[in-house]
Amino acid sequence: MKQDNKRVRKIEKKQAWHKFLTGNTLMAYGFIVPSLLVFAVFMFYPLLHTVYLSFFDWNMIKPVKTFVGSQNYMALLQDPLTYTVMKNTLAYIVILLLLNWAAPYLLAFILSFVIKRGRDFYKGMFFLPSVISLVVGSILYLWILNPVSGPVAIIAKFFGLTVPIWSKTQGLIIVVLSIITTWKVFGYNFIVLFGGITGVPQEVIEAARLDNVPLHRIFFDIVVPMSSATGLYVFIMTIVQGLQYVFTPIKVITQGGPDNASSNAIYNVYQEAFTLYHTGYASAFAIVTMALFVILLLVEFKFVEKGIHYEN
Amino acid sequence: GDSAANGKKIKIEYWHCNAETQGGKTVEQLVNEFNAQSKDVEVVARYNPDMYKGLMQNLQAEVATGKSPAIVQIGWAFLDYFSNNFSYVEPQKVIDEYFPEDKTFLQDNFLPNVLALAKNGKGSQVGIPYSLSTPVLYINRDILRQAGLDENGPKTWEELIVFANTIKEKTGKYGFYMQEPADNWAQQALLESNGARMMTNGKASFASEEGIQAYEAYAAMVTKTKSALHISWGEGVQSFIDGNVAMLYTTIAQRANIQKGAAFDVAAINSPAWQGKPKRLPAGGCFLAITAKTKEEQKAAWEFEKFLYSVEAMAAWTKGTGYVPPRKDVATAENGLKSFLAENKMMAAATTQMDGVVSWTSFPGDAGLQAEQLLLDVRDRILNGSISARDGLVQTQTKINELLK
Amino acid sequence: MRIDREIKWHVLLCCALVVSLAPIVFALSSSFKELSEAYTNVFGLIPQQPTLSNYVQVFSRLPLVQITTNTFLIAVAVTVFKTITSVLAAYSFVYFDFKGKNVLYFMLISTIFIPFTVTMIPNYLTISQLGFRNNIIGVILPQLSDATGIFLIRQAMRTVPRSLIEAARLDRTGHLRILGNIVLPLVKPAVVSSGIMFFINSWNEYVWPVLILKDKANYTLPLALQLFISSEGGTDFTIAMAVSVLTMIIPLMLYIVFQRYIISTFTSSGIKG
Amino acid sequence: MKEIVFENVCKSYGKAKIIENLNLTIQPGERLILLGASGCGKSTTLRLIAGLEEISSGSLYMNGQLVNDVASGERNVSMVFQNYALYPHMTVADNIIYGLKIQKLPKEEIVQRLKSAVDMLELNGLEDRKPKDLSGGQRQRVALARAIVKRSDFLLLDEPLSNLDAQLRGHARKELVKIHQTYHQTFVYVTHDQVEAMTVGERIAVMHAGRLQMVDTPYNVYNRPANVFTAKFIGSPSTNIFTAHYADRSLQIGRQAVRLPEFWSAHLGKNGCREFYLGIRPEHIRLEQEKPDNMFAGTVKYVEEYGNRCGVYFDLEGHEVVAICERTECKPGDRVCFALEADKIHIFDKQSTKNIGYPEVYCEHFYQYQSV
Amino acid sequence: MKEIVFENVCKSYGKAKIIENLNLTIQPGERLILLGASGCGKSTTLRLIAGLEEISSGSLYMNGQLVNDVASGERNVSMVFQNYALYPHMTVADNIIYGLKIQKLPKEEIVQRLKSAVDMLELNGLEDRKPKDLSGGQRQRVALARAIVKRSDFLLLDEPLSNLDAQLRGHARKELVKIHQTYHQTFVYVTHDQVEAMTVGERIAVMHAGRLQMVDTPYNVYNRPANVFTAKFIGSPSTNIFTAHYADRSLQIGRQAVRLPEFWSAHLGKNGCREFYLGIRPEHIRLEQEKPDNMFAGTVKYVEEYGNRCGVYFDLEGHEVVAICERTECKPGDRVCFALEADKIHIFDKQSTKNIGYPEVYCEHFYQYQSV
Ligand SMILES: Nc1ncnc2c1ncn2[C@@H]1O[C@H](COP(=O)(O)OP(=O)(O)OP(=O)(O)O)[C@@H](O)[C@H]1O
Ligand SMILES: Nc1ncnc2c1ncn2[C@@H]1O[C@H](COP(=O)(O)OP(=O)(O)OP(=O)(O)O)[C@@H](O)[C@H]1O
Ligand SMILES: O=P(O)(O)OC[C@H](O)CO
Ligand SMILES: [Mg+2]
Ligand SMILES: [Mg+2]
Repeated sequence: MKQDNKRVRKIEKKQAWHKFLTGNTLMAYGFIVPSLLVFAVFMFYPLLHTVYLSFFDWNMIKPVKTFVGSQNYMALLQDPLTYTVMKNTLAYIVILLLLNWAAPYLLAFILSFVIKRGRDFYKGMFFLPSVISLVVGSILYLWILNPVSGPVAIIAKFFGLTVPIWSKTQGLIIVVLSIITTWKVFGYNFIVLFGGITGVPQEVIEAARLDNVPLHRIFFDIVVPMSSATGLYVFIMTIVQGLQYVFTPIKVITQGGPDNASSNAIYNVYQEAFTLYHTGYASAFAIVTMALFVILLLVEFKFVEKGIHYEN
Repeated sequence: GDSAANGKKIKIEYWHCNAETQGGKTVEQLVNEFNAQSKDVEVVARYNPDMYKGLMQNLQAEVATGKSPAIVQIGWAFLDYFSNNFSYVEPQKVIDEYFPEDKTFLQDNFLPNVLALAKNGKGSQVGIPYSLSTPVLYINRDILRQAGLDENGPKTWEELIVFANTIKEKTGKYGFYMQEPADNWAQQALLESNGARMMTNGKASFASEEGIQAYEAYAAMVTKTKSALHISWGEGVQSFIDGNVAMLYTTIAQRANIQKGAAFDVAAINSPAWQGKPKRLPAGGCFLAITAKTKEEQKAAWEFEKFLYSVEAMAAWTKGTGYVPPRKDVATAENGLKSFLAENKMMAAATTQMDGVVSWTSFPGDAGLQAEQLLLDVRDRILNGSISARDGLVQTQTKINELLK
Repeated sequence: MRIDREIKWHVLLCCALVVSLAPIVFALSSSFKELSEAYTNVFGLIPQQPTLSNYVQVFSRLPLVQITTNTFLIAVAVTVFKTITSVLAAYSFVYFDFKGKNVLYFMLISTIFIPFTVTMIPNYLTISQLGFRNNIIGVILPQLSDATGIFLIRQAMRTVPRSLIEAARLDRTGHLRILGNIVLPLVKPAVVSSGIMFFINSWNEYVWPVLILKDKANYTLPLALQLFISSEGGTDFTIAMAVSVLTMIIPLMLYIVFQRYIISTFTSSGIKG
Repeated sequence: MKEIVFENVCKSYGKAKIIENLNLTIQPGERLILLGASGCGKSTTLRLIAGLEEISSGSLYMNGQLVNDVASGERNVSMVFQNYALYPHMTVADNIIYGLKIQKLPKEEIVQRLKSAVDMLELNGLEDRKPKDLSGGQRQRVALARAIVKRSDFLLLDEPLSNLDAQLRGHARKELVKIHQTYHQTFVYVTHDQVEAMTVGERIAVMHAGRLQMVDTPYNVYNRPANVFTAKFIGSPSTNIFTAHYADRSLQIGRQAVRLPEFWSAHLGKNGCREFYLGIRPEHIRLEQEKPDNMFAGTVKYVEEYGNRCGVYFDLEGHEVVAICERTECKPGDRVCFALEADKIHIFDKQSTKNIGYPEVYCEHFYQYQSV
Repeated sequence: MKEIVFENVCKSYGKAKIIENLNLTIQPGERLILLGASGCGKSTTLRLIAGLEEISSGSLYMNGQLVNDVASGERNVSMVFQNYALYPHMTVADNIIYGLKIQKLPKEEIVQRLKSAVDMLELNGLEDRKPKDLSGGQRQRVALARAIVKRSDFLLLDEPLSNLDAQLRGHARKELVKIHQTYHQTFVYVTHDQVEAMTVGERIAVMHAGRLQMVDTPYNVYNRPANVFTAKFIGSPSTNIFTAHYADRSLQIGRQAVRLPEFWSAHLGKNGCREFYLGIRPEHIRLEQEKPDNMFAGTVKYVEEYGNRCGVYFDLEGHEVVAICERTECKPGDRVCFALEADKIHIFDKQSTKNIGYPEVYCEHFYQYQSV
């Protein structure tokens, strides 16, 4: 009943804008066409191509593609590696969300509402590493974090600690690769979230301050909901782009090892396609990965969007 | 050909993966020299990052568009995959067809066992060996002395194990690191020198007793005595160079890098053998394959290859890269490497063990690359201690043989 | 004073800063060391024997000006195109109503999830057919299909207070002007951060140019960096650092030059006044 | 021209009906005041005129043309939004002239209009500030300035002066009337200030819960309220309303009775009223201390001081009644009396709460009584 | 307790001095009204008390404690923001009780306080709406409710009723006073509504351009304005101020002169006043049509109708003077006269514009005259 009411209200509210919105269908399409063109050629077409390839056994150069139906998909479902990779992927997602979404969100909050001095300085500085390529970052970190002789190991030794050989340690490797990725992504996410948070009117925060709302509640009860449009963006991008970004350190540092402990869905597609030349299988894997994400996106559209504070 | 008649040089592409730190400069220098002296051929060298694997990827994409370069460097591990999937011409065929004067060039200048390295399972001479490397043992003499060991290093694996353990005990530093890139090259040397064979009659056979024992000994250093380091290649080399690891088992191609970086008394010695057994050292590096399609290009390709395999060019190549020349005579010739080798003691470690060179196993068929990957995976598991060398090798061998069916 | 209450935050933030900036400093200082010093004097911020040889070597081996120009041209073209089209598309998705809008949006956004490896080979074929191999246009084109900007800018546009648009509508303001005069200034943080991301990503893009670019003269900086990284020959760390510093320097300089503008963009608080 | 006609206009948000069947003609060039309790639909009505909300049913004509489907921009309307809706990224000056720039007016014209608006609303010196650096009243004035400079045919003002001090408000009010006299725009003006309503308005429309209650001149709305709601709503303190009876030519409140003049008796008799609501404005109750005949008497409960006047609250037969006096010596507990002033009382039907009308003697004033 | 003391407080934004050297003691539990023109610094003053702005110099004490560096949350203050500052993503109910939840009050207590605030401000039925689905006045009431439920020691209200209709405003005003009488909070209340100032305020502080002009009881602020600004600012229409002369025991305006009572003559003589500003409130000018002696005379210019009263604007020796009458038959061009009521005139020094004070006879009223 209430739900119903809300929906009707929403529809009516929409109607109010209807004329303004629909008056210019031609313009509406006109605005989208440039994007659409490049997407059609460089995204949708290749995607369809990949879907097509996923039904074949092929290695990209053999003159004949062998049609194998859903065999690639079946194989993928039966391969224990698939589940390892998916588990790793999930682990990456969780860690990246913590480091690249939650943490910069907090920092953006601290810089906008908690401290008054030195904001611009911090903003500039925290952003810096994000201009640097991950290839460079990976090389650097491979040195810095070298558990035998890197600076970190030397410092640790000074305190009587030994650094585990992370590059060959299950679990830890995911954490370290995520940290390396974080080094690059953090600053950017931070700046985007900061942009979102600046949209929260100062007065509203002041109102909460007066109520002696503790900082963490201000953050969770007010700032996050009110900047949720941007928050959502960074959330999704952290998952999607994060996984693509981690690709670089994986490739430079571990090549998916040890024993696939650092491989994720994206790297595995690459590995299958360009190291093992299982083009069909890799395509199927890519499609499945994408499908999983799209389901995630659908869930988001269906459920999360309702909780987001939008004006339009 | 026609183009020559027109006064226009025919342009061919030479694909290599020699980074600046690994002979890139020499490639450029050789290509320039060749272009300067050739009347009708112009070579364009194209660098491909990420080694032979990266080159392979790019080649794959290139061929998919229907084009291909004229000459490519193919890593030994890709011998089988390349010959199965790409079209190439055997060099002798080009020679026979257009250059009768060079008919015996290959025979005359290459040892049969070296030439055989570039033969695939079906016996086709896919290309000509170009870069040849073998694994050698780099030692930090300072640490050896500190640990009271023979500063000339171990001769056998058994000795090496003792050395490593002693170093660990005496200095607290790691005794040994064996390279762990995304291939099993060094591990193959270890196993096969103990009498195991990676492959016998087209089937994986590394999990023989000899193979298992060798691997167990190696794994024990990592997991039991902790005298050997299990870490990625780059980190391992870094740790050797900055003096945290006493002995490094890796390719001779790293020589320049190590020599430049190491601030201690460094030496390279022959790869150790197992007590009383012959060494079998897989050849690293690459061969050159001709992928040119048209007659003109194939002809031009040979002209360039012939230049590359000249004594002077080979010598330059060794100087620039540390690879061992695959061709006869280069080491001893005055215009070859004579003086260079005399000065460069570290190089000797590789040149003096060429008799032990065998081909680097490349598993046949479409699943070959995956088989190699399985071996990598099990290496991590064994060295992590999560599986015994025996179980790991046996299981993996079974799996690979399934795949190869 | 109030600063006392802040001090613990400052300590925390500064620690975090040290950690995040250390690698950059490390890279910079290593690039002025000899290789052997890089190994032995890891901590020395200031090299004991400072040397320019790494840079000299890089410059003598590579047409760096050309390479930098290429990288810059590519990044600028990609940034400009993507920023403009993203803003337009986002505006259309928020402020217009048309058939298939949601489906279309969903389709575009879904592409964010496509692993780049999926599109690599087909795009390589397309680019070859178009004749843009070994050409920076070939590097640019596929990078243009990227929905992240549309996503971010649309999210931002959805938070622009409706009453402002209404006020503008009363003035008979056309869509282009509403976009330019009202919406754009208000979503500037999102647009600027998209632009920055476009630039940085394109600047550092590596996998694709490797496939497309063959001649050194056409190289981009990340490709040039690869020239000094080799697993087998070993990576010449100090030279790699010198190239790394060179690849960072332009984005860093651009950032420093525009920092004031960028930061102020993100400070124009009280959008909802 | 410049006329606005609502024909059976309804507006709902979901199930909630906000405007119910509105029929109203706003004359070209008139200044119409919209009055009504908070939340009754005033802003919504303005937004319908502006075309910012779509009409749920019915027709809206402007300039004689059906505008249900005409876009806001084409209605030639300017509006002061209740919450200002200033462009936060533009300076005060830019906010004000943005609409003019859109219209591509000549530079000098724009500068001149800006100057006159800034002067009129005392915004000098603030031209280069951003809205967030302004006080509440300053923001409101910018919003007003922005609407004024456009000189549109229709000017919709949603409580445009609510955050201004009395002086400035008085000043702005006068200026608005001046502007109107120059450009003869049609004003629709929402306010809660009675003085504003009376001084600016040529007619007043009183709304209640989405329904129009009365549309008439300020004089009539005040002196001849069409129903109890209007009577109570206009004026502060509010009109005293109490149940009264008519019997024996007398008006009875509780146990007290006061004789009515003949014409009232006749009028009530004619209308057959026996029990009804009686309305008397506080300012029409003249309190006296001693009680002659024919007066109601009550006991003072408390006195409110308004600065220049004061309100005496007293109990009359259980009803709390308030009277406004210039100055009083009353104290709580005092006894006070008042007579009925025959031309200052209002009788409302008990059922419909509508005004039953006045005896003919008073009808000369009551020229255009219009109940809706 | 609950006392607020400003000691030489200054506040500037950049170069602009907003508050200049404010010295003011707000008594514990008193209801102080802040009055002043738009942009004079009222909101800023509240924000200083709330700790939302940092004091540029000087000291602020609350509860006897120096609070310059005490965080807002620790000052036990609630505030109604001029622009409401509602949480847009929370429902009305959540907005109101959010602060209580933070205080971890028991559930029942919260529910009960919510209910009473909702009832008091007539927000029933809106509890589940989001702010953007409310009318302007409804939003304001939510903001008020949010501040009230907290029952803090200090309640700061920044024009809390400006968007409400007169009825609701009257009602809310009374409820606020009731709340105050129950909890004895210290109120600081910004309003532009004179009736509100007079009825809610126990004392009124008048500000002008960042400077305090006068702090006193409503009665004194109205009847004994400390300076010309206060006299003109309080009351609408504004106090008539014109230059007058004293000579021959008479008060002269232009060519007209009226004899003053003895005590005024003495007072003016004592103060050596010859030329000064004379202030008379419009409601203290009783117009008459015929001119006896000792009266000023002028010509009616126009008449403004305020519903229950009207303003007659007439020309007196070149000054525009306004008088408020209950009802008038005056037309423009009519001649009108008025006498000086000796206890209703104010004399201000020409230089300082300060009130020179009153003859002793009036001083009983004038118990706490305090000029700042
Ligand atoms: N951030 C700022 N920068 C500069 N000046 C400001 C800033 N904020 C406010 N002001 C100025 O300070 C003065 C006082 O503002 P304040 O909000 O206290 O006024 P106010 O008395 O509440 O007025 P109103 O009745 O209009 O709300 C105003 O003139 C305003 O323009
Ligand atoms: N989006 C909405 N959804 C549901 N109800 C709404 C919405 N917007 C407004 N209302 C309701 O419509 C009614 C009329 O609102 P409107 O803004 O027209 O009131 P108003 O007369 O201007 O009041 P005020 O004097 O308080 O500004 C209010 O009761 C309000 O709660
Ligand atoms: O000798 P290289 O350089 O071919 O290296 C052999 C390595 O094992 C290849 O990874
Ligand atoms: Mg409203
Ligand atoms: Mg204010």
